[in-house]
Parts: sequence; C-alpha cells; structure tokens
Amino acid sequence: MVDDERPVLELRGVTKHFPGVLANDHIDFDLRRGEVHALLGENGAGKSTLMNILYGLYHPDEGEIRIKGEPVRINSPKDAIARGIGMVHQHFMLIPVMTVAENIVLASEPTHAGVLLDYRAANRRVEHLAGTFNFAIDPQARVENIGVGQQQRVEILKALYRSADILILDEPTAVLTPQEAGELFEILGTLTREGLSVIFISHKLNEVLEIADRITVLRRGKKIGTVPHEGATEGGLARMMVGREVLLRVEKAAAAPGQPFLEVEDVHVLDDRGLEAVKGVTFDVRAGEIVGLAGVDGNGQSEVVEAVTGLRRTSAGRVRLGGHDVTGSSANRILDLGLGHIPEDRQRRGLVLNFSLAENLALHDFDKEPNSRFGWLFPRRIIHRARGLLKQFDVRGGGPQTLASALSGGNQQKVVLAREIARDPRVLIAAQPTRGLDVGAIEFVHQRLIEARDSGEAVLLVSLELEEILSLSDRILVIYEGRIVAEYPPDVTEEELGIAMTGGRGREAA
Amino acid sequence: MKRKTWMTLAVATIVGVLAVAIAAVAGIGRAAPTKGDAAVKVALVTDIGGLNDKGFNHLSYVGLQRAIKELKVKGRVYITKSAADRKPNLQAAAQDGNGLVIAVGVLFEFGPLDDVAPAFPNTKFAGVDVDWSGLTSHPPNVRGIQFREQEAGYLVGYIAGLWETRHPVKGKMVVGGVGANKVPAITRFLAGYRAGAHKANRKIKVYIDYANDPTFADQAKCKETTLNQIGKGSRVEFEAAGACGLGGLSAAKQKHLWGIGVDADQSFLGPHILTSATKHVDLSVFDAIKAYKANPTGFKGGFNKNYTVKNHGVGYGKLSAKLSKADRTFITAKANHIAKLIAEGKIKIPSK
Amino acid sequence: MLTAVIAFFIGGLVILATTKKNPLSTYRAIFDGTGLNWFFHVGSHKIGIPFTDTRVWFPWDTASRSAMDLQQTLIIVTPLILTGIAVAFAFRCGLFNIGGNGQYTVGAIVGVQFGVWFAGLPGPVHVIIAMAAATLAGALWAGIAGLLKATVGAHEVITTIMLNWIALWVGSYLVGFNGPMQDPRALSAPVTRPVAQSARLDVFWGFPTLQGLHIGFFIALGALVVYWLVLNRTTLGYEVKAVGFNAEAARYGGISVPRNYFLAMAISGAFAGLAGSIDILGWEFNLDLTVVQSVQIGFIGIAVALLGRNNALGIFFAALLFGALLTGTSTRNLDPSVFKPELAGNLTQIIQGLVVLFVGVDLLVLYVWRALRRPFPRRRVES
Amino acid sequence: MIARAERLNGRAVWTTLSSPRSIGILGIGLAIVGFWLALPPATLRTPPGPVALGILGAAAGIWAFARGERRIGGGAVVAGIVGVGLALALMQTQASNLEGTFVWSALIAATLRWATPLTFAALGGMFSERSGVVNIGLEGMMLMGAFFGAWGADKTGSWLGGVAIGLAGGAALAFIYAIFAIHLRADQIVGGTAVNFLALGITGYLYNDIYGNNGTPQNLPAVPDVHLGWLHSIPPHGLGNFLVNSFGSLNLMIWLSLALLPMSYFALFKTAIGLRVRSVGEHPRAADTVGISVYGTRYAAVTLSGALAALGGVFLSLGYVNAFTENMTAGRGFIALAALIFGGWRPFGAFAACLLFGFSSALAQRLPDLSASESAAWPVLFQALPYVLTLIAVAGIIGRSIPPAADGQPYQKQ
Repeated sequence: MVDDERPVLELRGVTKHFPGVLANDHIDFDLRRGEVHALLGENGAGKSTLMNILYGLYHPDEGEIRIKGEPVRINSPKDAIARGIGMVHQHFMLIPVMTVAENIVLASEPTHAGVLLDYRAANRRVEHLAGTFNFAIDPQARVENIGVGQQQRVEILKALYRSADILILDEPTAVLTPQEAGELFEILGTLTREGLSVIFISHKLNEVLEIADRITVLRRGKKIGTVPHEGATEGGLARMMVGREVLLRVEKAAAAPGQPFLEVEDVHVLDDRGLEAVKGVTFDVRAGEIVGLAGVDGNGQSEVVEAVTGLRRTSAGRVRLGGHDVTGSSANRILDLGLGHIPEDRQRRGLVLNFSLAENLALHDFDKEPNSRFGWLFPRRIIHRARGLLKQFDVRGGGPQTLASALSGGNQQKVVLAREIARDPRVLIAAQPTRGLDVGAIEFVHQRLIEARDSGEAVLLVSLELEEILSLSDRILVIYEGRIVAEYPPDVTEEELGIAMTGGRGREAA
Repeated sequence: MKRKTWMTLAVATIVGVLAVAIAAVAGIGRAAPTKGDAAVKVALVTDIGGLNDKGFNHLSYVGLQRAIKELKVKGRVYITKSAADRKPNLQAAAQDGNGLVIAVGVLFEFGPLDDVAPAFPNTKFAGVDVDWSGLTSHPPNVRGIQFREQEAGYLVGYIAGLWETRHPVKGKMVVGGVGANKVPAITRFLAGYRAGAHKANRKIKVYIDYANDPTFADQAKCKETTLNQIGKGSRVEFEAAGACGLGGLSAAKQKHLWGIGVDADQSFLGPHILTSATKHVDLSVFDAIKAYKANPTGFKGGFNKNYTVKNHGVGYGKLSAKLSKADRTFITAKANHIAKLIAEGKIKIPSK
Repeated sequence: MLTAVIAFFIGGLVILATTKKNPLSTYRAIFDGTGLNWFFHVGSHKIGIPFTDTRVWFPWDTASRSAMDLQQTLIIVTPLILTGIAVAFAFRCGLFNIGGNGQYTVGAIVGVQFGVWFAGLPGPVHVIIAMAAATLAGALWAGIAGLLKATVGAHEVITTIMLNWIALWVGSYLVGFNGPMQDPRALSAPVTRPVAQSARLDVFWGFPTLQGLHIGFFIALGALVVYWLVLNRTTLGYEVKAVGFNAEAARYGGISVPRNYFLAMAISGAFAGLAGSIDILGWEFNLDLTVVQSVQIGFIGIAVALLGRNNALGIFFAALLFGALLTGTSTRNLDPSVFKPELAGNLTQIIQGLVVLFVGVDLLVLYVWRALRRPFPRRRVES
Repeated sequence: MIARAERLNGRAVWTTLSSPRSIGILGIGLAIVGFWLALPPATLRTPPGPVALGILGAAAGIWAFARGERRIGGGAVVAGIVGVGLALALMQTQASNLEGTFVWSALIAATLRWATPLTFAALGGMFSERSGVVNIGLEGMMLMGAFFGAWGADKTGSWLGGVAIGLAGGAALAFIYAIFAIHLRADQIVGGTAVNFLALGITGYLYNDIYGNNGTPQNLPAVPDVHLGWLHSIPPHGLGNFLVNSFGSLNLMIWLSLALLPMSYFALFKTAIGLRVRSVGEHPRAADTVGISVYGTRYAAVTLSGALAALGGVFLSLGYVNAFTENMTAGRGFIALAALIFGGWRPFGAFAACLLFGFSSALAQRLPDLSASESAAWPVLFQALPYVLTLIAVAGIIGRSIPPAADGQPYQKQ
C-alpha cells in the first residue's frame, strides 16, 4: 500500500477452459507497486491456473494482460521473466543434484568467452545478491543437502537474480513451519519495501490476513471479490471462499481408547539415500482413538508410515500389530493382519490408474475368497462387491468398470477410503488423507475417519495441515528430524505445536 | 477406452487385410506356368547369405546368368532367407515347372533334398556341396556336386610357402589362414592350405584361426583375426571367409603384405592379392545346366560330380602383378608341377 | 491401430515411389505370395492332387500353389504368435523383453535334444516331454534377466540383449563342428541329429514331408487363449498387470514386485522357448548353425506384440500380418519382375520399424484426431 | 573439489589408505597382479607367486568384508580365487601359445579399434540421456552412419564427404526419433526399438537397391591412418617398439574419439550449454520455468547423439573395413548403451567401460589360440565373453549408477 500510481500489473477478463472445466471465468485482477496481494481460494478454484497464465505456462483463451499499463502477450516463462515476473512454485523448481549457484544462474549464466561457465563469478554474484537481502546461503551447497526453508530462499533468489519486480508465491507456506512462515513474511516485508510487488497464493485464511494488503477471492474459476486487509475477517473470507458457512471444527464425541493395536518401539529407518531418516521412534495407537502425527514435511513421517506398513525395511526396532510382531514382515502379511493404509499419494501409490474401480477396490483382497480361489479370479464377484462399495462411499463419476484415471481427485480418494475402511482394519493409517481435496470432500473424509475411530479402530493420522491434526486427533505426536519430540493433548495451540515442529521445545517462539 | 482400442485394432486389421485383398482380386487367377513353351527352365535355390555374399551364392548366380546368356535357358533364382525357406523354395522351384533345380549349400543335404526330390520324380535336382551318399532316401533324380577345396587350399598354401621360403625375415617363415566360421568347405580349404605350406617348407609356421562371424559379413572380425596373425609375424594371409574375408584382405593391403583370395579370382582387389584359391561354383552350375539342356531326360542323378584340380573345378588364380619376374617364374613352374601331381592323385591332401 | 496400418502402408508407398515401381502392383504381388488369396479360390479347381493324402476340410483347392503358400505363412505365424505373446506378457508387467531370440534359440536347442533322446516313447508323450523341456529352458533363460531385474534392478533391455548373444554363441558351440550336439553321421556339416519320428508333430494340412502345416499352429492358438485367461482370469495376471501399470501401487497393495518381475520374465521366456521347440518338432526336425546364428523370430515378435497392443486377438492378427509379409516377400512368391525380392525383404523391415514407431503414439494420433473436432483441445488440469 | 583435496593432508591420507575400502581395493589389485604374473611378459610357469598374491588379495578382501565393505571385500575374495584359478589354467597351456595370444601392444591397438565405435556411440548416448531422452536407437543410428558414410564416400569420392554424409544420416534418423520421443511423447524404449528396425530396413534397402549383387565398391576412399613412426625412436628401444606397435598406426577416427572425450566432458560439465542440457535431464520443468526450451534442448541433444553414434558407424565402414555390409554394426549400439550405464553417464566412465568391452572382444578373437587343437569346438565360446562381461558388469554396478532424474520421461509442456 504505497502509492496510488497505475498498477504494475492488470488482468482483464482472463478466461481459460480445460476439457470439461472452466478454470478461469473472466477474471479481473490488479497489482500495485509494493503491495502484497493475496489470491485466496480452495483447491481447484483456479488460482494456480491464473498464475500459470501470468507466467506463460498456459495461454488464456480470452482476456488481456497489462504490465505497467502496456498490454502484453506472455507466451513462455522466458517472456514472463523478461517482463520482470518471477514465480516461486509450490513444488520447487530446483535441481537437487546441482549447487545453489548453478540453480540460480541457470539460463543466464556468467561465462568466459561466451562458452565456458564462470563458476567463480556465479558464486560471487549469488553471494552478493543474498547479502543484499540478508539471506544466509552457501552458493556452493548442493540443493538436495539444504533445508526446505533454504530451498525456498533459493527460489526467491532465482527470481531476484532475473531482476523480477513482480513475485508470485504459490502456496509458499505449505511446506513451512509456522516459524519458517514467519521468517518468510519478514522477507516479503523487506522485498515490498524495496519496491517489489508480491502475489501471494494461499488457501489459508489466517496467513492471508496476516500478510496481505489486499485479498482477492476466487471460487470455481470465478472472481468473488477483492477486499482490503482492513475489515476482512476469517469468517467473511471463508464464506466468500466456500460459498456457505463452514464448520471450522469437526464434531466428535470423546474418545474411549482401548488396548494398544499398534505398537512402535525404537524404530530406526533409512531413507532412499541410505541416511537415517527415522532415529528411534516409539509410540502406540490404541483402539478407538485417533493419534495425529504432526511435523514439517520431510522429517521422517513418510518413512515411519512406510516402515509400519511393511513398504520399507526397518534398520532397528520392533513393530507390533494387534499383538503380532510384524517387524520386517511383507506388506502382504501386515495387511492380512488388519492394517488399512490411506497412502499420502493416491495416484502414485493408492490407485492403479489403468485399473477399473472394481479392480482397484480388490487391490488387497484379489487373492482371497470370494474374489478368487486357487489362483482363479472371479471378476463378477469383484464387480458385484465394488458396486456396493461405490454406493456406500458415494463415489461419483463412474461405475465398477470405469478406469480409476477417469475420476476426479476427490472421488479417487473416496475409492481409496472405501477400500481401506471396508476391510474393517484394526489399525487405519491415514497419511495426508485430504491433500488436494475441496471442502466437501474434506468433510466427508474427516467424517469417515471419526466413524472408523468410533467403531473401535486405531487410527494414525499423519498430516502436514495443523488444522486437520488439531480438529481430528485425540492425541498429538510431533516428529522432528526423525524423532518424536513431543506429545500433546488435543487442546494444544498451533503455536505450541509449531515450536515443537522446529525442534525448539524449550525455546521461545520467534 | 482400452477395450475399444482392442476392438478397433481387430476391425482395423481385418479392414487392412481386406483392402489389400480387394486390390488383389484382379490377380485371383495367378498365371499358372504356361505350357507349351519349349524353352528349358532351370531354377537356382540359394542358401542363407544373399546374392551379394561375394562367395558361392554369388558365384552360383554368375553361373546361372552365364547359362541364361549362352544356353538361352530360362532361369529363376529362389533366395533362401531363413531356414524355413529351404524346403518351400525347393518345392516351389519344382512346382513352378523348372526341369532342373540346383540347390546351393550343404544344408540342403539334411532334410530338404531328401524330402522334396522323391515327390517330384520327373524333376532333376543338383546340390552344390551336397554329398549324394548322405541322402537317406537315395533319390535317383539328385546329383551331388562336390568340390575338393583342400586341393585349391593346398596349391595356394604351397605358393605362400614358396614365397616365404624365398623371402624369410630373420630366418622366420610364417603364414596365416583365416576362416569366417567353421563350416565344411572352409575347413577343407584351410586344411589343404596348411598341408600345402608345409609341403613347400616344413619349417614354416602356419596359423589357422576362425573369425567366428555368423553372418559371413562382419568384416571387422576377419580383419581383427588377420591383424592378430600379422602381429604374430605372418606375411601371407589366406582368407577363406567370403565377404568377411574382404576385411582380412584389406588388413593385408594396409600392412603391405600378401593376401590370398578365395572362391572367385579376387585379383581385382589389387596387386596385394598374391593369388586366389578358386572354387568354380559358377562353372559347376553352368555345367549342370548345359548337361541338362543337352539331354533333359538323360540327366543322371544318383552320384556326386566332383570338381577337382584335375577337371579345373578348383585351382589357383592369377598371380599378383607385383611379384618379381624371378619369383613369378619360379612359383609358376613349381605350382604347376604340384598341380599336375595332385591331378594325378599322387599327393594325399588332408580334408580336415 | 488404424493409424498404424495406414502409416505403414503410406511408408511403404513412399519408399516404393522412390524406386519408381508401382506400389499397388507390388503390394498385390506380395499379397498373392502370402497364400491368403487362397481364400478367394472358392469352389474352383480339382481336389486330391499329389500333395494331399489327408482329408479335405474346405471346398477350396487344398493342393494349389496358394494353398502351399498359405501353409508356409501359417507355419511362420505359429512361432510369431508365441514370441509375440512372450513380448506382450512381459510388457504387461512393464518389462521389455528383447530376448525372444535367445529364448527361442534355447528352446530350439533343448527341443531338438529331447527330440533326439527317448526315441522309443509313444508319440504324444515324447512331444510333450520335448516341448515341456524347451518351455522350461526358455523360462529359465529369460528368468536370468528377470532375476537380475528383481534383485539388482539391471535393466532387462540390456540383459536380454546380452543373453541373446550368449545363447547364440553357446548354441554355435553346441551344434557347430565337433560340438557335443553335432550329428556324428554328418561330420561335413554343422547340424544336429534329426529328432525321432515319435517327437514330430502331425501335419494336418499339406504333405507331411513337404513342410505342411503341423498341429503346432493349434498349440499357438491355444497359447493365445492361455495368455488371455492368465491375464484376465487369474490372480497371477492381476498381479502382473498391477505391477506393470503401477509397481508402487502394487507393492502397496501387498504384491511382491520382484517376484512378479521374475515370474513375468520366466513366463514370457517360456512362450518363446515353446516357439523354438514347435519349429523344431513341427518342420525343422534338426537344428543347424545357420539357424542358430540368424534367428529373427524374437525381434519380429516385438513388432507383433506392439502392433497387437498386447491383446490376444491383436497378436493373432499382427502375427498373421508379419508372417504374411515374410512369405509374401520371399523370392519364390514375389515375382522378381514386379519387385526385387531382396528389396522387398528390406521393405518388410522398414514397415516393421514404421509400425513400431507409430504404434507407440497412435493413441496420441487418435487424440489429435479427436482434438481437431473439438473447440478447446486442452488437457485436464491437475489441481 | 580443490578444497577437499587440500584438506586431505598427512593423517587424512593415511586414514583413507587404511580404510577397509582401500584395503579391499588393494586386495582386488593384488589378485589382478597375481593373475597378470602368469601372462607375458612375466609368464611365470610355476604356481607359488600368483597363488601367494591371490591368497593375499583374498585375505585383504576378507578383512575388508568383515569391516563392512561387503561389495568390495567380496569382490576381492572372488578376484583372488578366480585370479588364481585362471593363472593355474594358463600354466597348462603352451608358453608359445600364450605369448602369441597376449601381445600387449597388439592387444592395445585391437582394444582401441573395438572400443572406438562404442565410444562414439556411448558419447552420443550420453548427450541424449543427459537431456532426459533414453536412446536405445543408437544401434540404428550407427548403422545409418555406416551406410551413408560408405555411400557418401563413394558419391563424393572423398572420405571427408563420407564422414559428413554419414554424420548427417545418423543425425537425420535421430531427429525423426526425437520427434516421436519428444513431441509425440512416445514410449522411448519402443521408439528406439522402432528406430533400430527402421535403420536396418532403410540401409539394407538402399544398399541392395544401389549396390545390388556386387556390394560396395572396392575403391571406397578410406579415412586415413595416422602414422606415428617417431614413436619408435623413444628410448628405451623396448618402449619405443611397444608404443609404435600400440599407437603407431591408428586410424584418424580413433584419435578423433579420444579427442572427443575431453571435449564432451567440458561441453557437458563446464559450459553454460552443458549446464542447461543437464538441467533439462534432471528437472525439465525447472528448466522450462527459467526460460530454457526443454524441447529445443532435447532435440539438439538427441540429434547430436545421432551424429556421434553415426561417427561410430562411419568408423566401421570407412575407418576400419572400408566397405558396408548389411547389419554390420551387429549389436554394438547396445553394448555402447550398457557401457554408458556402466560408466555412470559420464564420458570417462563410459570410455573405461568401452575399453573393457573392447579388450574382452579383442581377447575373444585371440583366446582360441590357447587351445592345443584346432578342431576343438569350445573356443567359439570365447565369443560370448564380451556379452557375459557386460551382463555381469550391468548386474553388478546397477543401482549404484544413478541416471539423470528425468531420463526416459517425456516432458509435457503445460
């Protein structure tokens, strides 16, 4: 909110169709110099599409883009960069095996004689640039060896190196702890004081209220409105975003924990690179409770889940499932002993996209009666069973013989849910069960998880969304750098959790 | 989606085949062999390797061409591309109304001729490199054609030995022979070669190696094997290796040493060809056609026709123009003498 | 698929045009040579000529030249179906089996050896023993590649190619001069002993000694049915497909991925090994060095599987197509005055290449075709 | 790198040298030396020396194995046992045969000759795969180079013309492949296989059409050999002799391949363009978002790979045997691909692998000499040696050799 001169960026009537979807419907948007303008909306509201149009990754079907008043065509990221637009993607566009400096200078490298790369100059320039904005960063470090927060700074430096004056941040806090997010906001403050303009994309109301000067809300591809920071409230924004009143807390009865169904004892696990990602984790999950495992992405929670489900070898420790020692058992045996697992990535792991829904629903049980006998499949029985499950879990968009790839994300997740819950497992592990879903689907999933708990299952919920952890869990564990560093009752504050998630148990919050 | 693709696939194949079929409808009644044509029809069935093998498939083709030109016969070639072609080719050749069918290659002996010849008692067959006595059905309408490659090998080995004896390097005398693969004709050439070289001089060291080239066309392998022998001091290189051997001969050229060609007179390759071990497959094919044309019904089978030094079926080719006059006279005289002895059966030559 | 057929016809036409030959008459000549025109000979001709001592199944002339051509085509189609299945089965598990040649060779070697041994056995028993041994040998040979993939993750494309060469040279040793399998009565040629009469497959169409069509053809058709059943009606097929589509999801579902890699490769090799033995027992009867060293069946099997889209019916038609191309372009069938047979052989290879090339993208071509008819051709967003 | 080297002083060096890893490697070395003693020029004919070294190597291996270096330790044990076994086997053969087979200078020259086509193709494959396109069609591109090289030399009457046209032939095929692999996003393995079929057909077709029954002409202009007679005068005499026999008359294209190695290394790892190529192969979307044309880069890399592979083919037809024959590459493209993987997608690593395969091929042509009898059938088995070695190498090294992250994945622009 600096001055009232002409906006640095204007979008007029931008429209974008995808097959079957109107992703952006005549969107108007403008950005002033030195402001943070938040773009708020649910998953699938069209935020990312709009920004990808701006960055030249998509081409609009209709509409106009003006930069500093001048209409422009942006055909590629190259054009966008030339116009001073920089983008920090939600999934970082960094090459893990290369150094920070290499990543930053890529495509506009300093060279000797136009050919040989001048590594020294590259390092120097990066250092200089980092110094200007007060970033502590080692230009010669490999990206795969630095933390997520640092990686994000590399991304910002990449944009700054290309002299961006408009910076787009796509869901930048998704991978950050509250503290790291705070540091990011400070950086954004510095940048806007330097005269940069920031578009901040998010679906989190609180942080939008904290950082943005103005907020534009999108819903189902349409612009709902732009409101200034002053006077905006969480409730009001949520209504704009979802289009109805939202339940901010899930209704549930008090837990009645029974005996421990899942016991994890001093488990150590190596990651893909052979480094120890889980360094001695001990916990249990009892019948009839939901235990939330909170933590910043990459602190070993995926490895814990994989170890428990038999998808990854443990290097030490024990895992017990319903009293059976399943350490080192195959995934198949663990499933047979009564484990349900909603995996964190449904497309990579949860579903065989080229299989029909019926086949997907039989993924664990195709080799058991009544689906098969002596290795002989009975497709009709599989389809018959699938028909019932699809109805029960309200899966829309296809019947038992539809390919899984034809469904929308939410319905795909329902299929996974149906399969895992219908097995009536003793232990249900739900990893990121609502990632990328819209509010309606989220509510559905949450409801089902609570039902599972109430029917006496032991539920382990792993999530990066603190809100989700807080609203569902009966107990909360915090994992940091491969260790469980804290355990909290469900009434803990986000603040406290955040501190624990950065390992700063005894420290004051920044 | 998937299922649909499969269906389209099936339908499309049928449509595709039918489309061609419709195009072919006009050709339904493919012309049967026209009767009443007085011309003598002969067929040549080659073995795997192609007509451009620069070896005996090619030579047999040359023989056929010559017969077509000089004897005014009608000739057709049936090329064998895979083992599955041998029998059908032979059969088709007979069925197409050819009076004489010449099969080229030892492998026709093991099955094809035994099965096909008795089914066409009125057709005459000849098998180059085929041993009639090896045919279990003893068909009277098949004639075997065999070559004593060892005699040709002996002659060129002898020539190589003579040259080495006259030009030893530091008292060492080394010659080499390279075969493409262990097949009978080649082993006979090389066995004769070794014996011939030793006849010239017992002290000569003879290296025999096989390049193990299944295709008879991978010149790199023969060249490598030849270079290996050259590295061991050999200065005359006999390549009993078809097209593969051309690589070996180019090695000899590159190292300024002697090469000896095979089958055809390969002196056209250049003056580095000391001589060639000739095997006149072309002549044998021509002879057979000539005999058949002279008397189609009287063309006899039931025996092997042997091609030897005596009847000029095998021998040695032109000597290199690069040889000194003294060498040439000396070698010619000696070699002709030995050839005469061989023809008279006075020299026993090993075939393995 | 349609696009593939069109593509290779176009490709062929272009090439033919470059040599100024009339492509249509060339294709027609090739088609005539395949023997498929035999089906148009309805109701004509006489019956019972020298080459048929068996029953006449059709009202058509079973002794004509085209009948023989058709027999030859189907004789080639038989192993092509099997190697096509071999490639396709591995494909279904996400593996690319380029080792059909080696597996075929190993099957042929074992088949001929078992056909030579046990000469006294009753026919069917002997045949089954020889085929089973060859099938097992093919499975083991491919299993090496499967095992390496499953344990250390060695890429099957490279290992199967290496195994092809190793099979070639081991085979050359076995049947070559003075090799352990060379026929002691035929020292002049690198060829094995012929298999016993009891091990030979019956010829049901054509004259038995003149390479008539043997019952191995029905074995191949049966293999197609088995292939379909295994893939669609057994838990093994379910597992294999799951691994092939999404190995990570299969693992998550409790399916052992390495085990399926091994099994899929072994089963794939079994089909190719069976192909080798069927050729030996059906018409070759002995194995010679030139065969060992010039096998192409496994490679063509790749084109068959790809063109057939790994589907049983598709494989059948694709095998028919390539088998027909092979016989159609042989010198005995393709009149040299119409088109040079050598060139036609190479043309077949080009067509194979084009088919494989286009098959890989034909879904995309279909997509483009559809997209052209739609106003907004854009991919779905991944939110 | 430099900084790390500086840190490695005194004690650090010693710790490195006495680590189980180094001892294990030492064990392998000892075993190899033990085996080598049985070969010329040492040609030990009695067991003690090689056996002692072999046992020492195996012992070092056990020591390393017990301290956790399982792979290397195990390797040393195996090397020790195999080395002793082979050495003893060699002692059973005739010394003269042995000396005839292991002429080191000739073996080196032969190794280079076998390795050169592989090196060209492997370098080509490296550029393609570093940009994220798996190139299984190297074989076909080599074949195109071989044919068009020969044809071009025939038409233009100069070997330079042949090289240029051969290069263009391979590049053209690669470009077609690139269209399918990049724009049409076909499966790259399938596409590559198609390219191999296609090349076989095209070259065979043209060869038969143009050269018919006679084959390529005898007087094809050849790429010349480079004669380095002066090597002979390097003292001492034995060394000079050895050098001149090894390197004295190698083909110009062999030297070219050796020159291309460091050039490729610099191009890929020290230049801006190399950085961009690698970034496209690692994370195409990241490269795209900074304005690098992913498709353009991949097209260029794949086309370059075709040109380089074609050089390998040109070497075969013009540099080596001076003729073209159908399918003359005979599987070399696949070996090159294996070498590339074995060499960890790096130029010198791939070259080392090519040398290994070249050496085993050269050896395979010579080993039959060891057999006393010419009629024995088993020497043909040596032909399988390069392939067996490749199989073992690929099986042993894989999983430790990490491909570019996006290798084989078509990139879809948004």
